[in-house]
Order: sequence, then C-alpha cells, then structure tokens
Amino acid sequence: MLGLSKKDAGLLAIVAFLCIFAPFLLNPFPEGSAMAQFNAGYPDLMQRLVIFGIFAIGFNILFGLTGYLSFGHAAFLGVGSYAAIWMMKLLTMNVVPAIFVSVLVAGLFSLLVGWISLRRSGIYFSILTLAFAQMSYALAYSVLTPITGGETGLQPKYTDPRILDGALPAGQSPRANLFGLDMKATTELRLGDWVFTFNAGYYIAAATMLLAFYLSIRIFRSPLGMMLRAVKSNQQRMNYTGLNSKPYTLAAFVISGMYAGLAGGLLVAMDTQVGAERMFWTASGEVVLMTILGGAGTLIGPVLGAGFIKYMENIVSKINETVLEQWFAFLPDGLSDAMVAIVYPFVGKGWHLTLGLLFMMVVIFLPGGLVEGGQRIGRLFRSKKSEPETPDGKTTPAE
Amino acid sequence: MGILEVKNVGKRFGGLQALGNVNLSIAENSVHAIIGPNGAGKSTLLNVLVGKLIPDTGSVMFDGQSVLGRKPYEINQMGISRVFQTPEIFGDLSVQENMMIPCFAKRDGAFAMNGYGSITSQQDMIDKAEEMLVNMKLADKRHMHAAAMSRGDKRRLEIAMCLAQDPRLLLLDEPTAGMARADTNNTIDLLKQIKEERDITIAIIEHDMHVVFSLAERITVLAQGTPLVEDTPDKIKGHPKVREAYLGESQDAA
Amino acid sequence: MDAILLQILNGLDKGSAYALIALGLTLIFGTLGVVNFAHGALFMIGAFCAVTFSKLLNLSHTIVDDSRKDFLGNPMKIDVPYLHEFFGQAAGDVIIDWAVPLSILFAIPVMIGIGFAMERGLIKHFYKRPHADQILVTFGLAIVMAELIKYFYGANPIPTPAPAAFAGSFDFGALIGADPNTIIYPYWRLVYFCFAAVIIGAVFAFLQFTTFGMVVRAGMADRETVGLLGINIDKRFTVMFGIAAAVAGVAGVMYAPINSPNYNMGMDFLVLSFVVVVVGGMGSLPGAVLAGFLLGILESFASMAVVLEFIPGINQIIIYLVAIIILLTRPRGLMGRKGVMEE
Amino acid sequence: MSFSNLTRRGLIKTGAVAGAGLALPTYLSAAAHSGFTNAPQGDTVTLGFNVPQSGPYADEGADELRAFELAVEHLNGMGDGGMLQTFSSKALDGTGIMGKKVQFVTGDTQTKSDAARASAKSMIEKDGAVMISGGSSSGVAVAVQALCQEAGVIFMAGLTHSNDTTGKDKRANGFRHFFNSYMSGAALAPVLAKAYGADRKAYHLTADYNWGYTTEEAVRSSTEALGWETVNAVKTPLTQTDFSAYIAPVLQSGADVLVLNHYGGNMVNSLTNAVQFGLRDKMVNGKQFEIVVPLYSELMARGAGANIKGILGSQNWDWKLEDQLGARYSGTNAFVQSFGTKYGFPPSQAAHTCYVQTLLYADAVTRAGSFNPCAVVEALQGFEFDGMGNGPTLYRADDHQCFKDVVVVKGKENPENEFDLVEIVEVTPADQVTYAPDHQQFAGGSLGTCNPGA
Repeated sequence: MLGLSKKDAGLLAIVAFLCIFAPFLLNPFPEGSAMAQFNAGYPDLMQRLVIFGIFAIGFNILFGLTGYLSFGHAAFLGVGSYAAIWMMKLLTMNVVPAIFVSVLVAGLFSLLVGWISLRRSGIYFSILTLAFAQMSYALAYSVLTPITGGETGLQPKYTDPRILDGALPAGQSPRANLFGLDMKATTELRLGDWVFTFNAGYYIAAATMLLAFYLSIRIFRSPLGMMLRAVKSNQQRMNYTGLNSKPYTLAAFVISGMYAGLAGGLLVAMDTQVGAERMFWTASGEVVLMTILGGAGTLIGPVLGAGFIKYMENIVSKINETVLEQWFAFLPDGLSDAMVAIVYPFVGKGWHLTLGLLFMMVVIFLPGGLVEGGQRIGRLFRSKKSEPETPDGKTTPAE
Repeated sequence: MGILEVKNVGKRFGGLQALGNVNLSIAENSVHAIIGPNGAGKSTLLNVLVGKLIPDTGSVMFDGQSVLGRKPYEINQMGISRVFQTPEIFGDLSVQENMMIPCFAKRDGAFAMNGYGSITSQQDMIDKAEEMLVNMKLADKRHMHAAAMSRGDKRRLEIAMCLAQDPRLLLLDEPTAGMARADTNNTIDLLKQIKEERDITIAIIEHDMHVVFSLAERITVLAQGTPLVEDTPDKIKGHPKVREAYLGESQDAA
Repeated sequence: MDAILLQILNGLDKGSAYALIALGLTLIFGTLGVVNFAHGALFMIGAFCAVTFSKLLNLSHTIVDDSRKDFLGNPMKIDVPYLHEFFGQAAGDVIIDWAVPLSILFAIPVMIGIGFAMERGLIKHFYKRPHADQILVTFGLAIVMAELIKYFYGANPIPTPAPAAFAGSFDFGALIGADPNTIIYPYWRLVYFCFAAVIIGAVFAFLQFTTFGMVVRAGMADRETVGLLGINIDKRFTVMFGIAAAVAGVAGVMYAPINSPNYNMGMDFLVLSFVVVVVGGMGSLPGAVLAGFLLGILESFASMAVVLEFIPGINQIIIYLVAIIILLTRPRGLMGRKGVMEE
Repeated sequence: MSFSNLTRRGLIKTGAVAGAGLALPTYLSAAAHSGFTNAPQGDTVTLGFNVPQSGPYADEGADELRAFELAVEHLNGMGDGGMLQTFSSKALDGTGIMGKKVQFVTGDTQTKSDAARASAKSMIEKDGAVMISGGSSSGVAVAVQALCQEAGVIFMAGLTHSNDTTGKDKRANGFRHFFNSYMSGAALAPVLAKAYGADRKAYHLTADYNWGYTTEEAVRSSTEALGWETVNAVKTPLTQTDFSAYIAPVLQSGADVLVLNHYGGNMVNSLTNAVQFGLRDKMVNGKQFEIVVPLYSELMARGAGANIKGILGSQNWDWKLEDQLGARYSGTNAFVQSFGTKYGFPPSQAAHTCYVQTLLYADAVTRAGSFNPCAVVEALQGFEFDGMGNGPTLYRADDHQCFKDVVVVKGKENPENEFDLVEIVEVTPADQVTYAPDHQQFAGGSLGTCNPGA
C-alpha cells in the first residue's frame, strides 16, 4: 500500500488513526471532573503536538540515521517562522505560500550551515551547529530587530501591506487561512459530559504531519536511508566503498532543516507570531530530548517524544496549588495538606523538575526511549502467548 | 607496464622518512605481496595508494591515470578496493544490506539522491547481493546484524563487499592478522578461489609468511621505507639481504 | 592604548572564570570520557555553597522590639545573629563579612561529596553508553539540581558580597604613569584571577608531579593499557571526578560576589564552557585554559564601543564566531588530540 | 478556598443536550449565541493569570500570582476587601463580577513569547478564560496582547515597561496600567538635574532589545533636553552576565554618570559590577560619579543587595506611598495591609499593577453590564479613577495607557529589612509625564477596533 511494506503501512495507519481521533483520545475525561485538568484536546496543544512531531521526525532523519547530533536545529525552525510571517505580512494571510517559503528558506539556510558544519564530525560538528544557532538567536533578538521584531517578535497587523489580500473590513484582525478556511474555525461535539473540539488548523497540521511521516518512512526504507545508516555505522568503509559520505550527510541535514522549516511555518500558520526565543539553544536541546526520549532512529519515537514533552510543558505546568487542593479535597484535612505538599514541588512551577527527573529515568532505564519501553511491554504480552519471535527484527530499524 | 605504477614516492612525517623512494609495478592479474618488518612503511604505502595520504614526491598511476590528490571514494570508483586489517563492515546494518551497499555504489556512483523508492523495489540489487552472499556462503546469515557475526564471517563479508564492486585491484592489509590457523587457511583458499574465478589483480600486505608464500606470484620487500628487493617467492626465500633484514627475526614469530 | 590594556586585563579576568570551568569539564571528559552537562550546575552549586554558608553564619534568633513598628503596624521583629552573641557584635560582623572566602572550606568537602555521589551513583553506569545518553542524563541532572536550588532559594539572585576589605578598585593607571582612573580594576576580580591561577597551577602540578596524577594522565591517554597493568583506574577516576567537582565548586564560590548567584547561572555557563572546551580541543587541559583566556580577551575586545560602532552586534556573537573559525581552521580545536569525540 | 468547578464547561452540563449534538462551527469554541469569545456560562467567570513561573523572573511571577489570588478573593467578597474600599468606582460589591463567582487558571510564560502564547491559548481554548492578565516583560506582553486581540478576549497587561506595548504594538483589546519608558525618562530627568546638576556627561549601557532601546531613547531625550550630554551608548547582550568589559571603559570616556538601561538579571549584574569597579567613589570632571537605573524592580534590587544604595530610579508604585505622601495615594495602605496580612511581607509594584488591573477589569465589566470585550473596552477607555494607590488616574482612550504620577526612588542607605530597599525621593505628577498620543516615541501603531471574537 502506498509503496510501503505491510508493517510500515500499519504504522502509518496507526498514526493516522491517532491524528484523526486525537480530539477524542486527548479528551478522555468529562468536563468539570477533577481529571479534566489532564485533557489535552484543545486546538493549540493538539497543533503543537503534531507540529513538534514534524520537527522531531525531521531531526531524526539527521540524528537517528546518520548519528550527527545537531545542537542548532531550532535555528531552522526560527528562520522558517520568520519567512512565513513575512509572507503573511507582505503577501497574503493564506498559509500555503507562507509554509512553502518557510520550507524553502529553511532549506537554503540549512544548506549553508550544513555545508560548513559538516566539515567536522562528532562533538565538533555539534558545537558548530550550536554556534550558528546561537548567533542566529542573538542577532535576531538584538541588531536584526527591524527584520525580526527582536524581543517583541512579529505579528501580523491590519496595517501590513499584504498585496494579494484585499483590505480587511474594519475591526477585523488578519487571520491565517487556507483559501478562506480560517485556521481557527472550530466545531464542538457534545456527548453527555464530554466536549470534543475539532479545529481546522489542527487537521491541516495533522495532515501535514502525516505527509511528513509518510515521507520519512519512504526515506528510511530507501537506498538513501540505508546509505545514511551506513554513514552512522562506518564512514571509513563507506569511503572505501566508493561512496562520498559528505553529500549524503548534507542531504540528510538539508532534509531535516526543511522539516524544521515546515514546522516553523506551520507554527506561524496556527499561531501568527514569531519570537526569537524559539531559536535559543534550549529549543534546539528540546528537539534532541524529544528524539532521544521517544527513541532515536525509530520511526514513531520522535513523534511520541515530542508529544510527551509538549504535553508535560502545557498540562503539568498549569497544575497550581488550587487545583491540587481540589484534587485532594476528599482526604481528611491533615492528609490532604500533606499530599499537596508532596505533589506541589513537581507540578505547576516545578514542572521542570519533573521533566528533569523523567529524562534521567528514561535514559537510565530505557536507553532506547519510549519505543523501547513499548517494545518491552509488547514482549511481555507476547511471551505470555509464548510465540517465539523471528530474529528478523534487528535488521530494520524498530518502529 | 603494470596496472599500478608507483614511481619515486616519498613521504615524510616530521623527522621520520616513512617512505624513501618507492618504485613499484604491479602487473595486471597477478598476486603481488608487499612484506617487510614493522615500521618498514607498508601501511604508509597502502594509505598512499588508496588516497588517505598524499605523498611528498613521486607519482602513483592506476591503469594510466594518476590517483594522487583524489579522495578515497574516487580512487575506489576507479577500481581499487581495500580490505582492512580488522574487518571494516557496517556493523549496525544487516548482512544483506552490507552486501547491497557496494552494489549500489557500483551502479549509482559516489552519490545518488535515491530517497523515495523502497529498497525492496530494487530487485536487481537484491539479486546481485544475494548472488554474492550465496557465493561466499553467507546466505543463511543474510538477516543477521553484521556486528554479531564471527570474525571469520566478517572477513568474508568484507571481501565479498569489495568483490561486489568488480574491482580491478584488490588491496588486502594483513587479511589474516590475529586469525587462528584454520581461519587463515580458509582465507587463503578463498583468495585462491577468487583469483581462479575472475580477472583481478591482488596486492597483499602481510606479516604471515605462510600466507605470502601460498599466494604471491611476486613479492616486494620493504625496509625502512624503501624497496629492498622484488622477485618471485622462491628467489625471495633465498635472498640473503631479505633474510638479514626480515626473515631471520620473523620466522619465530610466523 | 589605555583602552586596549584595560580590555586585556578584563579579558584575563573573564578568561580565568571560563578556564576554571573548562578545566573541570576537561578533567572529567579526559579521564572518564563522559560529557558532563551537569558541570555548569556544579559551578552553580558551588556559588550556592557560599550563599548557604553566609546564611548559616547569619543564623539568628528573633527578638521583638515593641518600640518600633513594622509595615503593618505590628511590633517590629529584629533578627540577631548567633555569631553576635558568641563573639560579640564586632567580631561577629567580621566573620560574616568574610563569609565568601571562608565558605571555600565549607564548599570543598560538600563538592567532593557531591562529586563522589554523582560518579558512584550515576555517571559510573554511563561510561560505556553513547555520548548522547551521557549528555541527556547529565542534562536531566542539571535541570534537577537547578530546580532543587530554585525550590529552596527562589529564582531571584542572592547578593553575596565580598569582604569589605576588597571593595573598590585598584588604579593600574597610576602605577604605570597613565592618567588616574583610566585603568582601574576591582580588587575582588584581581583576587579571582590570582585564585584561578593558583587552582589551575595546583591541578597541573598535581597531575604532573604526583604518582596519582601520573597514573591518571596515563589513563587519560590510554585507559585500557593502564587497566591491564592491574591498576585500579576506576577508583582514581572517582577521585578525579570529586576533584573536578571541587574545582567547579570553588570557582563558583569565588564567583558569587562578582555576579549574585541565581539558580540558572549554571545553564548560562554551560554552553559557553562547552564552546571553550571544544575550542581548546576535547581532552586537552592546557587547551582548555588557553581557550578560556583567548575567548575571554576576544569577548572583551568585542565589547569596546569603537568596535561595536564598526560592527554592530559583534559582542553578541564573537564567542561563536571565533569558535567556528577555529574549528574550521584547526579541526580538533587549539590543542585537541585526534580521534577524540569524532565518532 | 475551594473551587468546585475549575473549567467553564463544567457548568454547561446542566443545560447540555444528552446525546450527540453537533454545534455550529464557531471560533474558539464560544457559545454561539453570546456573540463574543468565552462568554461566561452559569454562575462563574474564569480569568487567566499568565505569569513567569520558571526562568529568571519566577519570583516576580510568584508575587504577581499572590496579588491575583488576593484580587480574586476580594472580588468574591472574601478577606478584608482591599482596594475595593478605596476605589473611586463603587460598582463592585464583593459578589464576584456581575454576580458570577470569579475563578482563575494559571500558566507559565517562561518569559518567552512563544511559551506565553501557548499558555494563554490554553487558558482561552481549554479553560474558557475571558480575560488574560500578567507577565513580566514587554516581549511577552506584546505577544499575548496580539493573541488576545485575535482571539477576542481582554488583555490586562502586567509588568511591561516598553513604550511599544501602548505604542507601535498597541491593540484595542489590550490595556496597560504600568508606566512606560517615556514616563520614566520624563519623571527622572528633572530629579536628576536637580540632584546632580544640569551639566553632566552620561554614559548609557543599554540592553540590546526593544525595551532597552525605548528606555535609552526616553532617558536620553529627557536628560538632553535639560542640558545633559550623552557621551556614549553601548548595547549589551541580553545573555550577558559579566558586564566588566562594558563598565571598565566608562571612566576613560570622561562620563560622570552611568545610566544602566537594564532590567532584571541584567540590572542586578551590571549594577553589582559597576559598584565593584568603585565607580561611585570616583570624582570625574570635579563631580561625584553617579549611577542611574531608570526602571527599578524591588525584587531584582534585592538581588543587587547593598549595591543599590543611593542610586536613583523610577517606579510605578511603592508600598510606602500613602504613609509618606498622604491620602492622595489612598488605596496603597489598604492593599499593603491585606497583602501583608496574607503573605507576611509588603507587595512589589508588579503585584500592585496586577491586582489593580484585575479590579479595573472587573469594575469595567460591571459598569458595562457585559463581559463582551467591546463593552469592556468602551468602559475602560477614558476611564478616570482614584483610590488605587497611584492617585487620580486616567485610562487614555487613544492608546489604552494609564496616566498617573510616577515615583522616583533612591536605594536606601540603611534598609531595615530585605523589603525596605528604596526610599521615595519625589513623585512626578501625571501631567509632567503625559505625552501626546502621536508622540514620536510611540509612533507607528494603531489600536484598530475591539475584537469580540465569535
């Protein structure tokens, strides 16, 4: 199906299912219940989950396949975002040209950075990419303020020229759209106590993510993918087998840069603003964490990792003392206070602490990331059925 | 005129003259061994031949074309394949994939942006890899992780990968170093078989005299960066200078 | 001319901080082969050792003064440090004033303890794991350390002044015949520079002249061989980790008066110190020190008003620009060895 | 405190149709009939408080959050009522807002515009917040203000000092109570001229981003108008921690005043460094060398410790105002009393502005009789009020900026405790810091029209 093996097609189908039914899956708790705090089925977070999924999928094409650890990928996301917002300011609020140009510009920028950085390998390569990204961030925040908006970033204004769009009716703020379909258009479905939100922007982002995921499967299974894994495995042998590893790694670098640009463009399409912080080194570090947390070199790992971290950032950070008090209100007074005191350091403003601990846990106990965790659980079930697995699994990257 | 002509090659590392003034001619379709004590410059010479090092002086011609200044992959594409002392294979990939990579390199050249079609749709490449695997008795291991194989199998795989490119010159760098006697003999047999089956020139750098004298048609003895003598194995065995410089001390080791 | 002299002075001082951090980082990397992203956090914890120690010195009991009112109109509560009671007001104040230098004595055992615990409890299990895993786990640890400090000390910087004796600045200009006030430098920064020089010298002497150091150096060069000699290199490496942590820690202690410590200062230094280490060459101790001073001086030059007029924004990127240029012209940094961290 | 229902939607269930019913397509899930985003349903209304909880401004965020909680308490009729007693408008009666009990949700801006928007969007989309407030930097304020404009909710800015927030980036749905760079310059300049003389040479160190630019411009133009000369202005990176390389050349330049256009961590470090260099002990041009910090932040000043002694700066408000300058600043004591009683220490100006903004919003809704953002905008535009601690204040219709007195303060020589860091030097009356809406430092923006969302 679609030129994929049965297994890969199955994987794609699972991801498609998750994307389509995310509004249900992420909103498992009825409105107003104490657990509703954990619902993530609102447009902004759903959009972020898939967009950062794209970012991580792209990063994985570079890091997972070739092993080159870039510490500057956020720069490509940022450059893509700036390109997109300028398209929206100058040309049209339609997201198509914005996203197209963001991919293009990020691709060109990554070509330049990659061409220089790939002269070195190992940590030297990492530091070179980091240096480029930090320079981009520092300049965007300060001297490039006329182009980037600096500290305040850029947002579309109704006074922008926008040569393809007609003048806005009075009182309207410019809205990102796809040939007239507003990114914020939302439909709600009420089923008893449950409310499910369907958002146009989310589905466009999700469709893009599916396409990006599909392309990444194609790349993984292609001769190019094999060559990239060969780069990671043994560059020496590669060079002595008549293969030039440079253009291969550069291709991977540019492809992943374009994925980052796509993510950046989509971020702007969903939420029309850019800030320089999205190029800061911690943002580059975040995509590394997403990829490794999910499982580097696996197809679905980066998507899981991205989802996991963004969920933490957006949900756990919003649990404040009041919410905790409400959760534990059913307990006797002293006990409820004690529970609040125990849990409080880990949620709300302490969410970074939880994140740090989780990283450590995953790296220590699940070196292959969440995917390995899933596989272990899977094996647990399979061994109950006592069906011996063929040792085939190792030759292709695990899902 | 041999297929490989090395003329007046010299290479200096700081104060050390690694290669003095090397002249070497390897005839097409011959098996040529290069021997010499440690530090004689064998590895340096090999690295010059494959493009890893650029000599200070002299020229290296392969089939009438200079190899100097070319990158290793370009030299490989000219038809020179190298087998390493410790097998260099793609340990993270399956044996089958290891086998397919040189097939692709042969067909598509040094770089091809082949990122969309699936490998499984490249039936000709799969067939060619399979043929080599069967030939090398590795077919039953095709789905194995290459790193998980025994050392002897890795060596066979590496040689098979080099042969898959149909090289005109195969360079072997101590192919039996650290092997048990049985594995060494297997390797000798394998190389003999290869030589019988195809038109190929083999240059071999070796410590093990047993291997050298079983295979080589001509032998060059290197000492202190310069060729001492070059002759047939029988002549080399009796050569006094060689005994003095090399064999006397290494017979115990061999 | 004066301006250039001043910036060299400045750069040496700035560079000594970079060099100290990079030194510890390289020590850990060179001996253990571990990329320690928590090294900045160790520096930060060192600075908070100074904070903690001065808080300890300021431990007080509260007396209520009915004659004065606080902002809500309640009787004023006044804190009296126990030290005042033990030693009298004057002597107590002197001790409190010297809290930062004194806290080195407090920081060294604490940092060595943290270093041991970290190495035995966590890092040990990561020697054979990929560098990416090491980076991730130590990064996670750095976050945890920073958040714990934030939990107990808050996010605000905490003023930790140097002893009053070191307040003010020294006039070099007067010394060399320039106009007064043109080349001035704070006393405490001079102290920091000398302190850094002593620590760097001590670490080198330790590695150079003790048997322990020789074994460690041999281990840095070729771990397996030294292991084969039957020397328990692991134990020595644990000790080295403790020493590296202590170096980072005391660097942090002495830095506290220069910039008020806050929980995030480790992250601020992390990227920079990695750039320094890589520019110096992974695994090279002299390289780390050299790169620290070099980058410190260049950063100082880039911040001069005349330079900024010429190239706006150069001060924002100078460190990274230099790192790129050095790495492109010298593939393994200034003094790096081949084959280290290039896989 | 107990909030039985955290989200707005929890209350819909009584009226919700059992079984499936597909609602009409709406924007941002507003109830379609109400005509504006997140119209409160049932008997509660949800406000979103978006403050930095991680990063360098976390403590300032925490103080803002305390003020918000206090404001909600007072709106709901709990506690002592705080400024409700002194507020000139008497529309609020302690029964929530228009009879609806006030609930709130919180989020972490991380002092990053992206994270702040994500957090605000989650409050709007998930929790149904009808107003967003808070923040501790202008980058965040501008980004969230633009978001609120698009989404159709009201933004009541927290601590944001850049001219841009109500200048080139102003929005109809956004309101700022806090003062701005221009006002700091206008208020400080005469005090500086009086204290240090009109013949001074100033050296500016400026944080290299928007807020720094506007502050430098404001202070420069105001001081130069009074006769000062600007010797040099050097931009410093936001990520800088050690400012020695920038401070060392100051004396060589012949300047006798150093102006630190820095905020937060930058300010703590640059000021600490400058004092270390002994600048304040020097005599230049026959005058005592002085340092000026245009925008004071009490929480950050605490980080600079003794280094702030004697240094002039400006503030939006100070907790000692009413005690020292009398009833003109009524409301101050009421707020300090309830804040101090609840938390044990006096509030910061960040806390004050957040508290006031919440009450002002609630009051505007009540006076307008509707949560509709356009009605609220109308009620706030040109609104004159008093009793909120700043004296008589105007919310100007042209740019949604509050105009009120500006406090000029000086680091205290002998602080009694860690909260008593500054002393009030002078209060510059509102008319001296008022500027024309089209003043060139604020040019380039336009409010547009209010957006009620769906």
